[in-house]
Amino acid sequence: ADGDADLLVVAKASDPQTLDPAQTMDNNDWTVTYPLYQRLVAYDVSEDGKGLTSVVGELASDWSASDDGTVWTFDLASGNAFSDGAAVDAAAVEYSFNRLMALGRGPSEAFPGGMKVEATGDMQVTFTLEQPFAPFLYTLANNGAGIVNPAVEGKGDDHGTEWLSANSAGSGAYMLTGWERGQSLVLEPNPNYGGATPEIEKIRVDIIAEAAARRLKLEAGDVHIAESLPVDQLDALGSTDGVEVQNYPSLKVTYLYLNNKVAPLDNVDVRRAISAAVDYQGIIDGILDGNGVQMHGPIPEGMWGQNKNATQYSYDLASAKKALDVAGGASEEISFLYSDRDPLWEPIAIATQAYLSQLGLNVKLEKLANATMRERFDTGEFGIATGNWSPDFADPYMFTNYWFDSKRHGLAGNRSWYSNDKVDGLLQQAVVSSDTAERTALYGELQEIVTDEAAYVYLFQKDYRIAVRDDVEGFVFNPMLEDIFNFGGMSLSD
Amino acid sequence: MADPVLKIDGLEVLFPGFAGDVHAVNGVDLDVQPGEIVGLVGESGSAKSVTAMTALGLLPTGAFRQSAGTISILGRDVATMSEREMNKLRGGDVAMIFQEPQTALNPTKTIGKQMLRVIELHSDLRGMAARDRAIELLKDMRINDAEEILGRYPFELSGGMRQRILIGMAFACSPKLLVADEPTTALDVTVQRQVLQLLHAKARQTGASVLFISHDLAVISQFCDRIYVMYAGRVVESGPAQKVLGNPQHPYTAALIEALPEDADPGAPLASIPGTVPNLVNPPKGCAFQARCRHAHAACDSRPVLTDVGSKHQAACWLREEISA
Amino acid sequence: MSDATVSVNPIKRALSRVDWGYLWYQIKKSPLTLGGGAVVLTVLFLVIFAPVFATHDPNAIDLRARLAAPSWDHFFGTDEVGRDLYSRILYGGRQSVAVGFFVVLVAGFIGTFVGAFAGLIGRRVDVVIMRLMDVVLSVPSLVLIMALAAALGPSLINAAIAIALVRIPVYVRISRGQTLLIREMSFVTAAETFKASKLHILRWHILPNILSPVMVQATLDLGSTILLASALSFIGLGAQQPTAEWGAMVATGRNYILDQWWYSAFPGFAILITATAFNLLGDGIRDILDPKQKAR
Amino acid sequence: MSFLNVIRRRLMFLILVLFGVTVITFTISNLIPGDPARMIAGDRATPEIVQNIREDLGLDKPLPVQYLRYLEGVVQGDFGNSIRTRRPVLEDLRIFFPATLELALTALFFATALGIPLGVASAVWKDKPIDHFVRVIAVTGISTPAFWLGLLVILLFYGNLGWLPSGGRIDPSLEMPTRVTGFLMIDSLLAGDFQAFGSALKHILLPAFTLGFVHLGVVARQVRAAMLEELQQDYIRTAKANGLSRFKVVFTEALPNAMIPSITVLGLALGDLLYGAVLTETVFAWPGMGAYVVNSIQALDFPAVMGFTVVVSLAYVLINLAVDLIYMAVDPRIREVS
Amino acid sequence: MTTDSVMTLSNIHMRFPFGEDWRGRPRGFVHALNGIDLEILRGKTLGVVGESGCGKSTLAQVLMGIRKPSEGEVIRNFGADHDVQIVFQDPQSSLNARMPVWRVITEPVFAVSKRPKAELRALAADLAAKVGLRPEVLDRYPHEFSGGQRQRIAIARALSSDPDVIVLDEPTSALDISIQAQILNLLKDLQAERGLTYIFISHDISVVRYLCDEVAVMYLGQVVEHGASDAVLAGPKHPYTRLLLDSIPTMRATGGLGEALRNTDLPSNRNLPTGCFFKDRCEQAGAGCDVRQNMVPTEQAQVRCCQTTAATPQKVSA
Ligand SMILES: Nc1ncnc2c1ncn2[C@@H]1O[C@H](COP(=O)(O)OP(=O)(O)OP(=O)(O)O)[C@@H](O)[C@H]1O
Ligand SMILES: Nc1ncnc2c1ncn2[C@@H]1O[C@H](COP(=O)(O)OP(=O)(O)OP(=O)(O)O)[C@@H](O)[C@H]1O
Ligand SMILES: [Mg+2]
Ligand SMILES: [Mg+2]
Repeated sequence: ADGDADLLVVAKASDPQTLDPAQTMDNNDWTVTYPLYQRLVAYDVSEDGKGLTSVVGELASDWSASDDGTVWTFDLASGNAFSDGAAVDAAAVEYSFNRLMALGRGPSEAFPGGMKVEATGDMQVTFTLEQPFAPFLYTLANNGAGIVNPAVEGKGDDHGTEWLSANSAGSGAYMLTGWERGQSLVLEPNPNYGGATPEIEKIRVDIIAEAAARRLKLEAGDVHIAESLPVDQLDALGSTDGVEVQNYPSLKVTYLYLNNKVAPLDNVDVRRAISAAVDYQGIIDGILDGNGVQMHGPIPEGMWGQNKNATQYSYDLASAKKALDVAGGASEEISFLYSDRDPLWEPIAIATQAYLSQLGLNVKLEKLANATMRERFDTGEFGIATGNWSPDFADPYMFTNYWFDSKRHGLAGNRSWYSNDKVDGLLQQAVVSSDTAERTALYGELQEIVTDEAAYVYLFQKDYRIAVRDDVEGFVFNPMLEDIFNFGGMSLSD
Repeated sequence: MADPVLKIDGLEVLFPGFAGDVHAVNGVDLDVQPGEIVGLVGESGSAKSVTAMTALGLLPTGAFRQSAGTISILGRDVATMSEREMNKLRGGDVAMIFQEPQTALNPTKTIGKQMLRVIELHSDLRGMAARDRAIELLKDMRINDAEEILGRYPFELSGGMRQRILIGMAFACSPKLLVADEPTTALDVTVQRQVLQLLHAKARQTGASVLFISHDLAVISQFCDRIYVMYAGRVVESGPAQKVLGNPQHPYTAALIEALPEDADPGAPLASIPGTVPNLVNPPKGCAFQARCRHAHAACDSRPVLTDVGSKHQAACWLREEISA
Repeated sequence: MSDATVSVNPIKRALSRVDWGYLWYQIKKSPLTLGGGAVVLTVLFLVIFAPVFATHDPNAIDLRARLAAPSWDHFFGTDEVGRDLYSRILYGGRQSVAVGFFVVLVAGFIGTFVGAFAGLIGRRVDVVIMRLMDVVLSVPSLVLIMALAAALGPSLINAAIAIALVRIPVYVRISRGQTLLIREMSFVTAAETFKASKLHILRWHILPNILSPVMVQATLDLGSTILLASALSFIGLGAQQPTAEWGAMVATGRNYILDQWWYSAFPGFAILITATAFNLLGDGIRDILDPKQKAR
Repeated sequence: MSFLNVIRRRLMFLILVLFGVTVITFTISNLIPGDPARMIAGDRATPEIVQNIREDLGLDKPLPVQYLRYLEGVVQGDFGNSIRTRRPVLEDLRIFFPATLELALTALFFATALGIPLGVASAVWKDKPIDHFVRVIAVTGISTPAFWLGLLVILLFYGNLGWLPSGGRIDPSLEMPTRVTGFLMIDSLLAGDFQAFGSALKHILLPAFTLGFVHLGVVARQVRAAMLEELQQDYIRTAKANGLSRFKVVFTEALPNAMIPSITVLGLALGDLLYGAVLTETVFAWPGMGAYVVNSIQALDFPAVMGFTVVVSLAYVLINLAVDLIYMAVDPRIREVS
Repeated sequence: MTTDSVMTLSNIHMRFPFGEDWRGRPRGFVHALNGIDLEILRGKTLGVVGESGCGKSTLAQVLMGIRKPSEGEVIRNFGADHDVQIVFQDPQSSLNARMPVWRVITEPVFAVSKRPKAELRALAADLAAKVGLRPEVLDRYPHEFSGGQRQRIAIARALSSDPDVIVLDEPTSALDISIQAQILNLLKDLQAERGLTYIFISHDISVVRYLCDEVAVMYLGQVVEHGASDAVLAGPKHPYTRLLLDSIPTMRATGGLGEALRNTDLPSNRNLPTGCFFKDRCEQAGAGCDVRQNMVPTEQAQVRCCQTTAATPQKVSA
């Protein structure tokens, strides 16, 4: 062990890319950025320390929305300050959102186009939307909504992007004090932080590429939290002294994209055949060691709006063959993309290939660099591909509007290149409605359509499992915040 | 009479090879007396070099096998000497120079460095004294700007110059025996003459014995007191140079001399020796020259030994035996 | 220059044409070459007859028998989807060996011709070709290969093409160097006096005489190509699943190295042994053929 | 040829290489299916966002224009911004290059310190057991998959024995010494921080061994071949005939001359080590250029890959220049003739 | 005497660039041939002697037509279908080890035109018999032969295209005396049989004396003495020819080696000496030697030395 009780060490597989909240779209970066910044609202924590899907004010003390849901007014709490001592005021919020939208990078996409942000007082900000946007409040809790110190504007003529990519300018509990690239990052408490003073005096994020090495370091007590360990390592770790493998129900799903635009997958019966040819339980038992459940349609368990009546496929070779016969067979070679981003993908790919070969389908596996794979999603040059999805905010919107909207083909979310006018209509209706019951009904209908049309293969929903030293206390997992730690609320027992 | 500076008795050397062992030396007896200049002549491959190199222990270890014979230098049996003693001997009492002056010097060291190394290794001279000695040696070799030459690298000098330097080095420690293996073969005639002359004069002047290897009968005849004629790893004739070359007693020696174009009549064909030298993997049982010999007869199937055919003149041929018998 | 000298001169013997008896004699003298050759033959044998020696279908998955330890059922254990590692290693050798031969043949052929051409024509052509090769050589080869493989799309054949492209300059250099040497030999001068065309000289004099050094390089390259191909597979730019390939197996196996050491150990050993064997053999042949290392 | 001529020649070549390398890498980068704008935009970004970025970066311009713009930048020392880290590529390389160089040099030191004696012994006792031993070691060296050897030594020295760390350059809990040379072992000594030095040394041992082991074989083979070549030269016979002991013949005559052709190989080895580090660095989490470029390739970060390639190619040419100059310094034959 | 000449060389110069500056331009020139005038007589043997590096082989290349002289003219007085062939000094490297003997021998024929194999083999067998090789050797490879046999193969090859002129560049200097005699006899026989013209390059004067009708003595790229061989070798006029003859060791010599030579170094052919090329080594150098020398006919030979021919020296031009 390190002997330094006030130091918490997190082991990650790879270095963050950029620390600018207006730039990064990667959970791997968010581990570091999220605690550096504050947002208007934050996810709530239950009495017994569980992460909730509802939000409470963080910078905002209070807010209200117009009846039609297009004008949102936030009052800022006083006493929050950036690490350089400057107070967090309405101007800072206005600056941050304008900067986000002006840069126009990935994170800006979470907010509806045409959104206007204005400081309507020293401590009051008003958001004006062109049309209602149901999940709006929740989007404000996501990483991209972090409030940035307007002082960064002076750090270069690029809205301080280059500077911010390697430095922090937030009002979060911690600030970045060191970054040895490829080795480690150091976070230390923000002396001007408005909330309760964090207990941990120093947080070090060590970059350790090799999973085996991360595990050994954790076992040796050199790190407290080891991220992204493969299932097999976690199982082995469970019995190690001083290490605890924590399980949290999560909203992270793993599914297969079936390219609805490409033969033979453009035939709905082929897709149905495929959906019935996958041995879901076999994958969960074999590859996940039982740590997961089969999905029931696109919306995961634990998120409101799931329709239990929608079709759930199960491994049934006979009906799969029947469906394929209906389709008239399929002779084309089907490409199957995956990358090493998730170690589970390869076994899934191999297993799926084997399952589909029982149907006589000819699947060609292509393991790509993650970036290349995403490129192919975007251009639609693929047959099947693996994917993981976790929601950035707590709304079924994350699983429906992204996945099925024909305007979001490709990387934007609809990676099956699925198009259905009826579904588009349902999606549009659901997004502008602020009535949860109505939305549930709309989404329910949608789920029946898309599962029947087998747009994706809904594999499984997997628990979030993390290995930590047993002296780490106060960790709250929030399913919207995968790979993100609430360092400010955590502590180390003696 | 003093001990011979070099005495070789019944030497046999073979090289293991693919097709079988190459019997390079097949029983050579040879001696060099103090102050004497002895020539070793024969066709290529007749084992002139191997004989000399074996005597000085310069053949690469492992590549060859000495299957018989003794070698003694200055009265001491080489086989009983340690490597240290051999090293002391080489470059001191015994020196050797080789055929290719182009490559015989270390290409990356100056002449001075290489000369001083030998002088300091085998004498008490150091520093300036050693340098003076080097300059003196070079001057003896008719190298005028000796001081400047010491700072030069071998590649900057001509072949003749290099060979003279090597001779100078060989005489650095007043050797009692100098083995010169075709020292002028690679040189032009004018240079050859200069080098031979200097070598001859220096040997006479210091009283060193010389074992002079060449395949050029003319050079041998002018340079040596006594010669050995070799053929296929054996000595076939030996004796005073004038006697052997003027009155050869072995058909091989005779045929060699006749084959020289020097005195030939341009109108008539040259007297050539038919055939080629025997394969040394299976050296002939009897006389090695048998197959090419005009006079070959039944007796040649057994091996002739060197026998006296005149005073100090020996030949290994059954013909002489018959004549004398 | 007598018969006696001729019959034992190893260089000329070996250079003349393949003299199997002589080659065998030299190889026998060197236990390492012999050992390398024996292993190479064994590997080739095992790999060619993989279906005979394999105990399982190399691609048959069994999710319920994942990561099994070596046993009588699975000599080298199973992988993360329950495939038999022993059978996969046998089949995997086919990829490695095939890539090796492919690269060496392609790069060898192209490189030899280009080099001989450059050396023979000389002047501008030579300068241009050689400068181009120098530039290619000064680009970090692994990066070039990785980039090429990425551009062509990850697959073993693309990796092999990329490696071959990068190896061409090596052969160009060798064959050009050798051509320059041969061009100076008087039999080429003689051919020039016969008014022989460049093509004639290339066909009859240059190519036959540059073959030995090229062959030596090729044997050595087999070893390094196998290594390189597996390195590419290791970083995911080589063979694609479910095809068995050694480098890819080590790559996946590294995730399990702590608990299932055999997963990466066996394919790693396979690479090591095969590459070593090819290198030993190549080394030995070079020692025999290299005119510089005269037998003394 | 004079020193000046060699330098001039190499510098001209440098320009050629710069041009060639940028053309090659630029072409390949554009062959790779991958849209930098898309990479920057990140997941879930809409096509409009992507298009914005494309225009911002001039990626909508024709390729030759893009190339010229790139070349113009390179000449001014601007390699563009990395897509992945959003920082100037040169800045990134400035951080990672010293780490790689430190590793490469340490590996080279290891390879030569062992390889030269082994090569000499092998040549002197050719065909003896020691020769066989060295040849096996050498051949095993060049035949070992470095990525695999790396895993094995980590497993042994870190996993089982716990003697050495598994990756990184220094214990992260230690204060990094002030950056002077970028070489941790030197910087820590300069700072008088022996704890940091010890830690840096411990960290570099395994990767340097793994990387060096391959080149140990290369060096030993080269030295062996060169020694055999020299030992059969006529001047060696002269030296023996002059009474030099075997030891002196080997070490003062043959070895210095054998090292001359070996310099080329050492130069090449250093070049190879620089980019051969790619695999080793990924295995050992060594924060150097190798890991950087692998990540960049995976992320289709073309500016970074091209920057790396250009820098390493230049290093390669400069190393060759150094080799040429060393050649001229140690081999008198080259200075005048040729 | 009017014998017809097969080739005439007039004022042949040959320069080779050496060294390169950084722009790739030569740093200077090696002056290998510096004004050669020669007439080669049909059916005769011209011996060319001189020390190493004096340009003998370069001259041979010019005669063969494989090098164009930098200056001067070569006139060939024979049909285009006849040519000049060459036999090299080193029988090792002059035969391609990868061709069987029958191919080697017939290369001059099939290199220029396609012929049926059978015809080539027949030709090879015929030629092999001519040079005294047994027919069964035709399928063997050159390395299986001794030096003398290889030189026979080389001669057979030179004969295969039925040349008028054969250049022999030191054909016997790598051979032992016993073999040399065989080859010299063969050459003589072939000449008698076919009326060949030989240009015999050598530095062995006794061989030249034996074989050649005429001799040209070369020094630093020039012919310094040229005439009937018996005359020149019996009564050399040029001091260099004399020096050469004096230096040759002979078995007939009495009185050992004599006095050592003063200066044996050749002047550099990169920067040619001003005046007489032989001046620095000449025992009799005197007034008049500071200028270039001309070839001047004497009774028996042409000589390039003002001291012995009493010719008016030429003005130095450059
Ligand atoms: N290292 C060796 N390995 C095998 N055979 C050898 C070796 N050295 C010499 N021989 C053989 O020994 C025989 C005698 O060779 P040696 O060099 O003594 O002849 P030589 O009379 O000096 O000839 P030359 O006039 O060519 O120098 C030859 O047949 C040669 O092939
Ligand atoms: N291709 C070439 N390039 C540069 N210099 C050359 C070339 N060929 C010959 N020389 C030079 O021309 C001069 C004459 O060479 P040549 O080969 O004709 O001499 P040689 O009389 O045949 O000598 P040897 O008796 O050694 O064969 C030499 O100084 C040589 O270095
Ligand atoms: Mg010899
Ligand atoms: Mg010549």
